[in-house]
Amino acid sequence: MNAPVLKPRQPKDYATDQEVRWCPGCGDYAILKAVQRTLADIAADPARTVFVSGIGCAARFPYYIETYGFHTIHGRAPAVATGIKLANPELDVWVVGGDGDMLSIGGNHLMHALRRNVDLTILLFNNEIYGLTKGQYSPTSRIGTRSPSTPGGSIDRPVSALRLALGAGARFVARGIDTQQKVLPDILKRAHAHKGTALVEIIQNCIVYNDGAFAGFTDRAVEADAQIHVEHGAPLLFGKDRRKGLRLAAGGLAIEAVSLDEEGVEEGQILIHDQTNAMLATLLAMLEPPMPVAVGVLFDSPAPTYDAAVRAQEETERARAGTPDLNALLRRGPTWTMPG
Amino acid sequence: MNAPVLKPRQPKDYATDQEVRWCPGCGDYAILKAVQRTLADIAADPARTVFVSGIGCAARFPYYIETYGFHTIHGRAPAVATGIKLANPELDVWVVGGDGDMLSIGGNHLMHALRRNVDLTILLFNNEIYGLTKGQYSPTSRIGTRSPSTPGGSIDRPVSALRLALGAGARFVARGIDTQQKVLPDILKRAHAHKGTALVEIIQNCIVYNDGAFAGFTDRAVEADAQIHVEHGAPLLFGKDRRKGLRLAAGGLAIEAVSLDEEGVEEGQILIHDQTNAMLATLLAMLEPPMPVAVGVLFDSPAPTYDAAVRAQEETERARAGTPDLNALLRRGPTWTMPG
Amino acid sequence: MVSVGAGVEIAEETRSRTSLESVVVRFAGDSGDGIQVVGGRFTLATAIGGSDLATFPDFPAEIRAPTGTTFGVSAFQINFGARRIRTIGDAPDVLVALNPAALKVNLADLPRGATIILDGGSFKERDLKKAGFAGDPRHDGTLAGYRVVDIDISDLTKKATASTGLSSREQLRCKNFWSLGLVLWMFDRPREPILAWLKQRFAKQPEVAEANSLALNAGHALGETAELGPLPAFKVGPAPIEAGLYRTVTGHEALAFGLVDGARKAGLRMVFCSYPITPASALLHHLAGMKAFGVTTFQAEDEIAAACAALGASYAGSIGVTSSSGPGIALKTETIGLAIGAELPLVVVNSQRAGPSTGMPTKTEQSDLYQAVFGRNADSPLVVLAAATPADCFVMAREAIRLAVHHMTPVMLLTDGFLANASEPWLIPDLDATPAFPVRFRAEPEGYQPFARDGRGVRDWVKPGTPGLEHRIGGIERDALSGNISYDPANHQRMTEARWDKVLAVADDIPEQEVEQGETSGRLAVVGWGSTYGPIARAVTTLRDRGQSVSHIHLRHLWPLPRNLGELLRGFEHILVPEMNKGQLVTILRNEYLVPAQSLSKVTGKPFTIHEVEDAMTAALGISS
Amino acid sequence: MVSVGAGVEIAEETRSRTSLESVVVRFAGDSGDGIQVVGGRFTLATAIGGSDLATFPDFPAEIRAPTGTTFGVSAFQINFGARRIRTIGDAPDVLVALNPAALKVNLADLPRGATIILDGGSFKERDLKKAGFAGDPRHDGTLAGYRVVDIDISDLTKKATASTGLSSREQLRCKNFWSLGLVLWMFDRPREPILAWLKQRFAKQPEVAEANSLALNAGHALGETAELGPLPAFKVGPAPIEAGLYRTVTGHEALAFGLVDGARKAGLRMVFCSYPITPASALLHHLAGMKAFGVTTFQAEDEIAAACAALGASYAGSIGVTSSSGPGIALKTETIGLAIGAELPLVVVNSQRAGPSTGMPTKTEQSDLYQAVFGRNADSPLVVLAAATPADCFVMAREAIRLAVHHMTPVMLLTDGFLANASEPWLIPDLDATPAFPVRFRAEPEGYQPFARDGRGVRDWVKPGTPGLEHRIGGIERDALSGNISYDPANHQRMTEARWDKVLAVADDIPEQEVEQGETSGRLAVVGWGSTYGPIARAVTTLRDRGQSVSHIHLRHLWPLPRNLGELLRGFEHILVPEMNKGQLVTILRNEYLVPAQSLSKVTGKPFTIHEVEDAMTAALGISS
Ligand SMILES: Cc1ncc(C[n+]2csc(CCOP(=O)(O)OP(=O)(O)O)c2C)c(N)n1
Ligand SMILES: Cc1ncc(C[n+]2csc(CCOP(=O)(O)OP(=O)(O)O)c2C)c(N)n1
Ligand code: SF4
Ligand code: SF4
Ligand SMILES: [Mg+2]
Ligand SMILES: [Mg+2]
Repeated sequence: MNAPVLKPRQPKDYATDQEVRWCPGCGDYAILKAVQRTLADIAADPARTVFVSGIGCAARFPYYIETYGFHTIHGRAPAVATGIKLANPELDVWVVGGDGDMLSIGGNHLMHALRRNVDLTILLFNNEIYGLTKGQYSPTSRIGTRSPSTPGGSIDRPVSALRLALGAGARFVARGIDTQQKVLPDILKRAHAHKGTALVEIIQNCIVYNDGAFAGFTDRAVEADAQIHVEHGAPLLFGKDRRKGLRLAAGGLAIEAVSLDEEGVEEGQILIHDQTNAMLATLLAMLEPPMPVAVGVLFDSPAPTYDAAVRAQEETERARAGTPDLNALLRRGPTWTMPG
Repeated sequence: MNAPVLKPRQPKDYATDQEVRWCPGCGDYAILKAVQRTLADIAADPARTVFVSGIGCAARFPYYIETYGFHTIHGRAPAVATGIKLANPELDVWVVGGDGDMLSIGGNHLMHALRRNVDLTILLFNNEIYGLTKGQYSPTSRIGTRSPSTPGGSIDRPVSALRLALGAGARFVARGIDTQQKVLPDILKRAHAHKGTALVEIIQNCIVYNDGAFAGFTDRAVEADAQIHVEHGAPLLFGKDRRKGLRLAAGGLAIEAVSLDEEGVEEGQILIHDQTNAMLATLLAMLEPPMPVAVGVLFDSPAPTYDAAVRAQEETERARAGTPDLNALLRRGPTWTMPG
Repeated sequence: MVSVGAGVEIAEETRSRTSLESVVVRFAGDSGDGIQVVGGRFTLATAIGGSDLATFPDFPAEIRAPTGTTFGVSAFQINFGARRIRTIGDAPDVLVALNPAALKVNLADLPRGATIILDGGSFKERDLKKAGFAGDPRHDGTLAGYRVVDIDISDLTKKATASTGLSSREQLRCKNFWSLGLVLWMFDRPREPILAWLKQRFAKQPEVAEANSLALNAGHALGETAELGPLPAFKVGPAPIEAGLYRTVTGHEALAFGLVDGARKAGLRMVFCSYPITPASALLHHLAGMKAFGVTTFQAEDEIAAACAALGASYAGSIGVTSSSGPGIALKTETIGLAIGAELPLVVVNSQRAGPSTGMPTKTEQSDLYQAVFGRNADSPLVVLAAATPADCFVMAREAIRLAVHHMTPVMLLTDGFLANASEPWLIPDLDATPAFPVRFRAEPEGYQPFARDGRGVRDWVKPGTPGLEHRIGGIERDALSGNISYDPANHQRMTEARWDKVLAVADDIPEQEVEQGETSGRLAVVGWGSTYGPIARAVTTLRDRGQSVSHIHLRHLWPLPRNLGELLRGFEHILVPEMNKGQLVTILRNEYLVPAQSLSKVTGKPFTIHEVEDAMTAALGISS
Repeated sequence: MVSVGAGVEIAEETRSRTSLESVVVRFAGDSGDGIQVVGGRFTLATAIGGSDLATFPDFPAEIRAPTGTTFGVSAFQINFGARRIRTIGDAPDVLVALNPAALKVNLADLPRGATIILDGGSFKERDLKKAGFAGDPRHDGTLAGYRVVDIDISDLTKKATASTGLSSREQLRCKNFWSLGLVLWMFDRPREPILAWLKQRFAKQPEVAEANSLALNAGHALGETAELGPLPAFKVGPAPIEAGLYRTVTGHEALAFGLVDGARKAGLRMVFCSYPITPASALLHHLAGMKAFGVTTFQAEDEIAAACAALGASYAGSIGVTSSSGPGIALKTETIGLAIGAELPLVVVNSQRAGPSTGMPTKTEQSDLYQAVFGRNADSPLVVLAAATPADCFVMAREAIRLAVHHMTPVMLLTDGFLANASEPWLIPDLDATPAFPVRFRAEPEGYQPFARDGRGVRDWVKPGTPGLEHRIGGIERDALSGNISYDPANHQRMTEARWDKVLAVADDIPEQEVEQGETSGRLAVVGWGSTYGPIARAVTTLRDRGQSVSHIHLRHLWPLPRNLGELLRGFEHILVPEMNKGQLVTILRNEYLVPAQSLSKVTGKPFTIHEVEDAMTAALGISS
């Protein structure tokens, strides 16, 4: 393994010569910026970095990142990425896709990548809609979503990407928001630093087909009360003056939002975020308005990665077998000689 | 809807003329018996009952049940079953498959059926192995499983069917054990009574390829201490004399097993099972040896079903549109007459 | 005198204008310019005038590209005439370009001599640069040889709408209707139906209706007064088309109507299961709006689930329909195999697009014929149909359901990106005039054998829920009677042949092949399928007009082939098969009939032009073109 | 004198026995009877005797059926002889039936006059009933016309092994070796290697080794002493086969070795990604045991993920290989389309089985040729190869890797359920004697264009990780040089043709078609592919021996076809194409060459017999069979 050449890099070093073709005002632009900033900050070696994606607006991402890139087929990016890591675990592999790509057609591959814990950084752009195919509802769309395929409103209950991921045994889940250019790169850096599958759900505004879907918690006016930024070891506080917080609900196994100004509420009751607690992460993942939406690293508890274990097993095998000699292997077991 | 004809039925009324072709001693026989008993107990109308399955040893099930049956393709039974319910919501649709069928190739369909809450009773026979294809490890196989495809032992972390289902938003999850002929039919009846997708994981011994995989908690000698049978409203007690129980662990977001005979443990601390609490269900689903394995209905919290909502929406539409007249529809909007 | 749907009557004008047999007009502008809207309105005005016509919208591949860029250009083409119109026209005679990018993108398609109507007001330096022009094409010779009508449409629109009190940006949004007004004048088409439509459409925003009307009238007035010097003015008379009530219809609208009518005629609920994909999604959208007609629509988690759910619906006694485009159809093939094995009806609509893989989703191609006929594991015959024109989609969709339910077989119906979006006038059929083809579900338990066959080789369809007919079916080989699992060698041979013969026997239930134009034998047969219908038909007419012995044979039933096709083809010296693929139908014809059919292949994502077909025909005939 | 692998020397016997040119023996019994084990041991003993041979195991479809049932019967057939053996034999000359069910199931295949060795001890009433016999076939005339050797093998086995102290059930388990002993005697085959093997195999259970050895010797002794009256005894001499070191190999073992050798010769790590499915799984199993050889194996969550992971591996610079059977291949087709579009190497192995849908997983068929050549959306050419025999799997697997990596294309390699499990003697190649074909990855940034092509139309392969060559590829149509997304019509035409031509150009890199047997022109060519090789070869030999002008042409490269094939075929009056499908290769030949090739179709899940091919040949020639 060659150590990456560490020279100072700029976000623009990671921009390709391709014209970026998302709709003007699309949240994807902001995410692109945050990723390019992240790559610069970690001084990613373009030669050893690969962006893999499925199909969708989000999935066009690799064409705009000056590294290796593979724009594959709808829903299959985690599977392709797994193969890349099996062939060469030293590559730094990022996977990008939308909510349709990763949770509808590709839900199973995502789940199995998480379960196996392949060392991938997965960015799921959740705009709660199918952008590229012109606005049909997606598995994250809320009930009642009117779309070309649901003119009377959708009726199926949406899935929560992060709750599902935790259910599948994910070891790292985080949530970021497209426009938060201060916060998002830090989350991405944390995801990248995690060995194993790291899933980041990025809330992304589709200005054309689902504009304002997240306004309820992303609007400047409400965000302080409508978001809770979680940090390991810090109390789960939110609100403009951080006078609100989360505490254990009576009976346990649940959390509730309280105001420190309420009668009977004390600072000491406020939960401290523990990123290694899967139950807490699940509860945080499930918070939705009117509860504050959790942003940041909800869960980070590394486990052995699949790709490393595969290689380790192969090494053991090689050590046991000695120099591999195929000619000899063919001749092992019963053979006989014909005199002709 | 015709009311089902209620005449007393026997389990054997639900047996077909087909020779049952599982390996002698396979746990599937016991499950077949329990299902036939269940059908008799609920006096299921064979004409209105459909068993749908994928492919695998488990999936041969429909051939042995004297109702309508459709043995489809690997992993897709939940999707086929969804279509059946869309066509005719009055059919009573059961879905049967193995851990490979439902969690490997079919994981996504299972997840989406659960999310949508289609009114299906899904039986997942978990033998932690691929039986029909002769013994490869499955997504539920434990790390280190030696199988034809993993001669050096498997390295990927298994998925928990029930935890995953809860992550996907399941409204009913339960666990049963093949050999428990007293317990299993009751669980199946509960699952069947639940409106919406009901998932029952049935622990099943594959005598040929994975014999004894569950002996650690199913053997007569250990079962009392190694299983906890949960019942809504009853304390979570287990052990031969029910002197062991589950209580909230310190911090409030976890549970622990305790003995009532221990110092400082009181009956009042023992958790009461609440089948409507998804967090408790998740914690129960995750219990594995040396903790007692949870058996029974872990979660049951009905929500509107997809198929009913679909029909309701169609009814609304029809009511709004009046008598549907396609000839008129074609003539709606701009038209003109050519004199020829 | 022609009368308009809502009872409007339009007086024929009698001014002197250049008479045209047919003309091709293309509107082009930025995605935000409302090109498709005016295209649609112009189409209607043209139709009301009695012309025959064909139209095609050309959306950008991007959802909404930055304003003024070439990849953000949206266009709408119409070919209309006083004769039968078969194609959208090889090249525009008139281009309306609302910004420089629209000019840039479309110029290459424009033959010298064509008329270009420009919004000169949008040719600012920044706009030109965005469009990739080095200089101003109006002044640097780029447009030499064209008839250029350079008007500051932006400015005139603003002036025309100033009275409305709308913002300047909102005023500018009306420039599409200003242009439409001018074009209406050029072709002597009525404004009234459009003014009426605007009122209705913007009933809740009367100021918008007003502004657009003002713009429309202003554009029209400019033509009349011709401040710029005389403008070209044409007259395109009514075409000799059948009498009756007409509407325009796109292929995907027609598909939706045809499927609903088919299900109705079969007496079945339809369960339509799909997963969005370009260009197939529109069918899902149309049907999702038709819930009142006994249609259930289901947006599945992927194409496999969509196909499986549709098959489940058919199993349960509805007609299951699934729809996708090539890559999605690829995912459905395993399920289609199950439908073949279980012998259940299923309709699979493939709106083909350019491939392989994701390919060019917004561009047309007809390269999935191999996939349709051969693209499954094992000996897996099914019925393959293809629609020829937008309106034909209606007929073939109904036909697909008829054959599926009466032969207990999956049917693959091929359309393509062109058919999906193109539109043409449609003589609205009286649905009650076509006979119904109701399905008879078996209900008698007596002697029921799930895989017993009737004389046509077709097994009974049984609805779960029927007492006494409980049975099991599946994907493992089935006993030829009971349907239970059978590994018996002779049974597999018998069942393989039964599946094969059953599909071949569909040939008894479809019309013999007719010759579209020309004699039933001769020097050259041009054999087409799908959306190549238009250019082939027109090219054959042209060569027949030149006295050549050529015929046009168009296949709608691609598998099984019509019984008489082999004999028919053997009557021709040369057989030319134009396809928007590398030669797929030609493979099937050569194999079936050992005739030396030759391929004419085009894979640019665009339909054949008439000239391309003509050239290949003259080459085959050995004459000069 | 022949020498055995481990240095054992065997003296040739010289007793007088009926000499046979070749003979077919089938062992049959309950799944639990250890039939496959004795089949394997007998094969080795036969091979050591210098005979040529072919074998085929016939497992029950059920994992482990109840004892004594017909559907629980396991069988093993061997054809061996003093001449080249090409098939497993049309019908057994000798059947060893260890229980009534085994007799019941196999009787239909047995020609009158054949020898049946029965374990009379297992013909109790209960056993007979379980097997579905009404009476005792030994006494009710059922076996009239056969040479029946009715021995209470159960009892004799127990007696022979009584001294071991094993339980009676364990003793009985040795009856397979008792029978083997008798058959060894019948065919004059050595016991020593088997006794040695037993010692080694049961090193940790010496009493089991001992018991089986005792049984083996007892069976053999019974032959010698012939307590039952004289037993048939034969002599099958050594076959005229090439000198050298041999082993037996099944098709799937050979595949595994060939893939590993191919990757080695290409200088690449192999990443093998699969999802279990019958009969393909064995390849996964073999390779999973070869991790030390630079092989990574990955059991994916489904076939789509397996194909995608393999493609990802190829993208990353390994050779990605994926393997399945028909229904699984159906699921991979979308991904294969991506490989075609991205122009990456990928090897796809299809172990065909009877279909459609789940079909008969354990039965053979070669009905996925359409799927291989045509079974994708769009114009999606790839290379298709097929192995002819178990040993040929080795060669063709290596060839698949060579063509994939040197032409940057997916290669589909077809085998089938028969080849997968059948075995034959294999002259073990010296792997170092075959030249390597190392891949050269591009590393020079200078002038790099991801889709620039060399003279053969092949683009460069670049390993991610290489500095300065960062680039993007994908499934949307790629610019002919940069690989960036392009919707340009001319570019799509160019790229479609480039993909087409690149695959056709593979014909320059494969051998011209040779004639397997016979002249290069004549009255009848029998054209085969895949596992029909054996019966066709033998049938052609027979008819040539009868003086007929017939030739055997066997295709290993199915797409593109060898350059000279058309010319070759045109040299024959008749062309007969036997296939275990409804006629798929015949479609391709008729289309490509317009030759009147005729199909001989068989779809019973079983290979052709020699006679079936012979009969079709004589019919084609118009002579009596
Ligand atoms: C196999 C297949 N099915 C369907 C499609 C069509 N398709 C492309 S992107 C997409 C969904 C896009 O939604 P999402 O993944 O949420 O991405 P977004 O565009 O919103 O970023 C679909 C259905 C396809 N390209 N391939
Ligand atoms: C598309 C497809 N892939 C693979 C298979 C092969 N296959 C049949 S069953 C099975 C898995 C069986 O395991 P499981 O679902 O756990 O059922 P079990 O046999 O253990 O009851 C597999 C891989 C198939 N039939 N079809
Ligand atoms: S459609 Fe939505 S997600 Fe796609 S580029 Fe446009 S704004 Fe972004
Ligand atoms: S293989 Fe296992 S699961 Fe399958 S029938 Fe046999 S014992 Fe049961
Ligand atoms: Mg989205
Ligand atoms: Mg299993």
